Amino acid sequence: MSESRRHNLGLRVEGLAAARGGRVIFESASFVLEPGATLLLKGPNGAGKTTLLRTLAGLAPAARGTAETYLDGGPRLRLDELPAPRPDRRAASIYAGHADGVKASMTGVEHLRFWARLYEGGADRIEIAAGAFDLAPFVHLRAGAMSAGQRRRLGLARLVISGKPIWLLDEPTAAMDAVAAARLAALILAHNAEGGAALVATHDKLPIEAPALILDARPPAETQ
Amino acid sequence: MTRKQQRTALIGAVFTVAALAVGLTLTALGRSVAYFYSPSDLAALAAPPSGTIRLGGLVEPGSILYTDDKAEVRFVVRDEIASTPVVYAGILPDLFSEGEGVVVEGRFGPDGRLRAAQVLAKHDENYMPREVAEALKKQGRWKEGERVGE
Amino acid sequence: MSVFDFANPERFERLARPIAVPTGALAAVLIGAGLYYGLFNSPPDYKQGETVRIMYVHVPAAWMALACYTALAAASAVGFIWKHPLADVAARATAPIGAVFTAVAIVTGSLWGRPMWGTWWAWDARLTSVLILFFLYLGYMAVWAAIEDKARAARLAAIVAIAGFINVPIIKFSVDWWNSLHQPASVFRADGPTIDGSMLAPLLLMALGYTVLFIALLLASMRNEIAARRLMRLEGAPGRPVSTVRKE
Amino acid sequence: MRAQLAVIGRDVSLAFRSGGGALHSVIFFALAALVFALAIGPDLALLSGLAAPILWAIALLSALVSLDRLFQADFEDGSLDTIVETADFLELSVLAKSVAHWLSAGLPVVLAAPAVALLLNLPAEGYAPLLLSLLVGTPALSFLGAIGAAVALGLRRASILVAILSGPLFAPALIFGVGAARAGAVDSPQFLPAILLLGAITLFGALLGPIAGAAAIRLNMTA
Repeated sequence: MSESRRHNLGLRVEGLAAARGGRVIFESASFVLEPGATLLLKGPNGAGKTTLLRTLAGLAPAARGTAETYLDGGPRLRLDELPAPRPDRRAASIYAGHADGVKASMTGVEHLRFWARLYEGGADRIEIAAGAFDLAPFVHLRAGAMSAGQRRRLGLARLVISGKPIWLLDEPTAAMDAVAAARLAALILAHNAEGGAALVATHDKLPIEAPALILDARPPAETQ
Repeated sequence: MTRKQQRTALIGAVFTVAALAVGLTLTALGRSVAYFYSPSDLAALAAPPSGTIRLGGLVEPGSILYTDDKAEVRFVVRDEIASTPVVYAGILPDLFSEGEGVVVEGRFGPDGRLRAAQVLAKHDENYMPREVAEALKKQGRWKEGERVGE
Repeated sequence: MSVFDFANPERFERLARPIAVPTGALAAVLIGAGLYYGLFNSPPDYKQGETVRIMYVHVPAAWMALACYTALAAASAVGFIWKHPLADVAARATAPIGAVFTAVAIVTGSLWGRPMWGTWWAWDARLTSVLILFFLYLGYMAVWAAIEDKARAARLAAIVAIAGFINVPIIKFSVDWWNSLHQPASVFRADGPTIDGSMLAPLLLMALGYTVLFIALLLASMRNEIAARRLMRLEGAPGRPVSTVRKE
Repeated sequence: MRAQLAVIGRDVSLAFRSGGGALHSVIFFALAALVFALAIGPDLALLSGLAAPILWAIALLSALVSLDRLFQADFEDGSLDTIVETADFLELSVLAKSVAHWLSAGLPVVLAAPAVALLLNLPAEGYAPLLLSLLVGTPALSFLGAIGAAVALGLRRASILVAILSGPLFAPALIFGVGAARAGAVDSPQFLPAILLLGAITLFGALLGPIAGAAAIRLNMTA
């Protein structure tokens, strides 16, 4: 285990199935997201990318199967014996979805401070986050006065503030220009270098080379 | 704190709040009086209450007096200790009679009489055919109004 | 698990089909007999006279109103905790039946209150708490109606039913605080019924009839619901996944 | 706990800035009083007798009108995800949201109540018991209202469903609130038991609301 790594937590998914509205979206999904690795999540609309990410984030229930975090090379600890915040899925991961998670009447600075308090002890990371997403030009504006791309960058700044090892990102490049997308790619790579892992649903807008997890929609003929 | 300790603390907090709620309820019940006034409740007050109140009790036998034009009826509602005079202009329910339970809603007039806006008869939980009631009366086992107005 | 497991409902259907019609017939016989004895072949009350006959319709309906809500909350708890689909179906089917019994209790109570108390309605403890019970039923049914995904609707409605059930004693207690115009219980009391045998018999007959009617309606409603879900399953084929997952 | 305090701080701060909910609740409260006063007409004595019950009823209604946004706003902009994933116990976060709702919709109404009571001709001796009963009882509305708000989360006709679900649960608080306000005004011995029971209802609501609300939110978070 390298000394320079901040994180060494991975995610092991076995036989995971999720259903929505009484319909099975996918089943027997098995893969490992290793510490320091990025996996791209690809597939057409409606294939279940969001469902998979939210299930992994602990925001939606799994129908079957398991998704467990593991400590790379470390001893296996019982979850209830670990100090809080506990390193199980929800505490170890951060999810950023289609919605930016920002309030129109709050300024960028207020958001960063709120997230620093919410994620407990991330106050020192506000500066780093603002730098990583180049928030300085608009950080004192209300979010309602920002452009869609600026709001998105502000929303994603909480990834850095949270200090969580596993990032679960759902179309993070939506509304972003090429410069911002390149910035995000660089940030993800830096996160990987620190031992952090990322699972990113994307439509090829993210300039990053990584193995892909593919969700294939079944052809209609096959669903019957 | 580990998660286990947090959970224990949380469960402790839940039980404390629940115990507090139960404690408040029991204290309140120990002090509570029925929520409509009985004649003795009213007698205990320094001055008759100003707003609309409800009064519950038995119609005192022999107290029902109609005015000459039958437009108004006066009667006295009483319990074991005190009595309250009532005046009412309106149609009385079928079950209204001497010795029976009533609930009167109204406000006190300047003469100290409760001016009823509504008179409701309260009937008891005894159901029996007429013959049975008469037989009971004959045998001296009749308990007139005993449970009424409790 | 949000996909319905149909093993149990199928066993239910095998059990329910043969008894559905006999239960309905038995309910009709019991209620018919209860009404005959209650309305034509029982004595008038010594004080209330003929009006007392409303009791035979009113009192058992009020009992059923409470019993149905208890059943609803119990089925909801089973459905919520053990995710038993049949319990969800039973809870959903119970609600409208309970609501109708509650409505019958309220309407007949109002008809009885007019001649006896002198008013159609009084904001008295018993009346108010039964009215609130009626609104609890309506709220439960509104949740089912509002949510498209029936698996989720079942669990959310269960939360509403259980929260309502925990609140029922509090609601009851709070309105009791107003004190009651309504007479105390006549049948279920520690010192024995205060109702004459000649009147108690038709009352209990009606109560039994209502209970059997409840069972008959419940079975019919549950069979309908299960059939509808099976149909939906055939059309929507939820058993097959939409996507497959592979790693490149 | 720090996460929950952060949520309370954010919600209250949002409610008190322009376009926030706090002012709306107070305006609705005053407007509802106006509606009652107009409907009752110029009989000041009648209005005076009804002032305490009217104030309680409109306090309940103004809590109700803001409840459907309790989780909905966070649900729509994605910040509910953030709140859920930082909560060790979602129940505590629902409790925090309820507390914030009371601070930003309940407390302003309680503070506005004396001014509105003046318009309704509440007798002088009625103010103290009315305010005390509102202070003790209105938190129960925010706690128990969280159940309906969580169940109706994400639905198009959420506000009416929240009202239907919350109405029966609010009944005890209303009964004891009005009871305490009226009994206190005439120095009746009923005042103390009524206010104690009101306190018990608020404490009970602080348990039931978060537990049931969190269960409903977990179900409704499924995308």
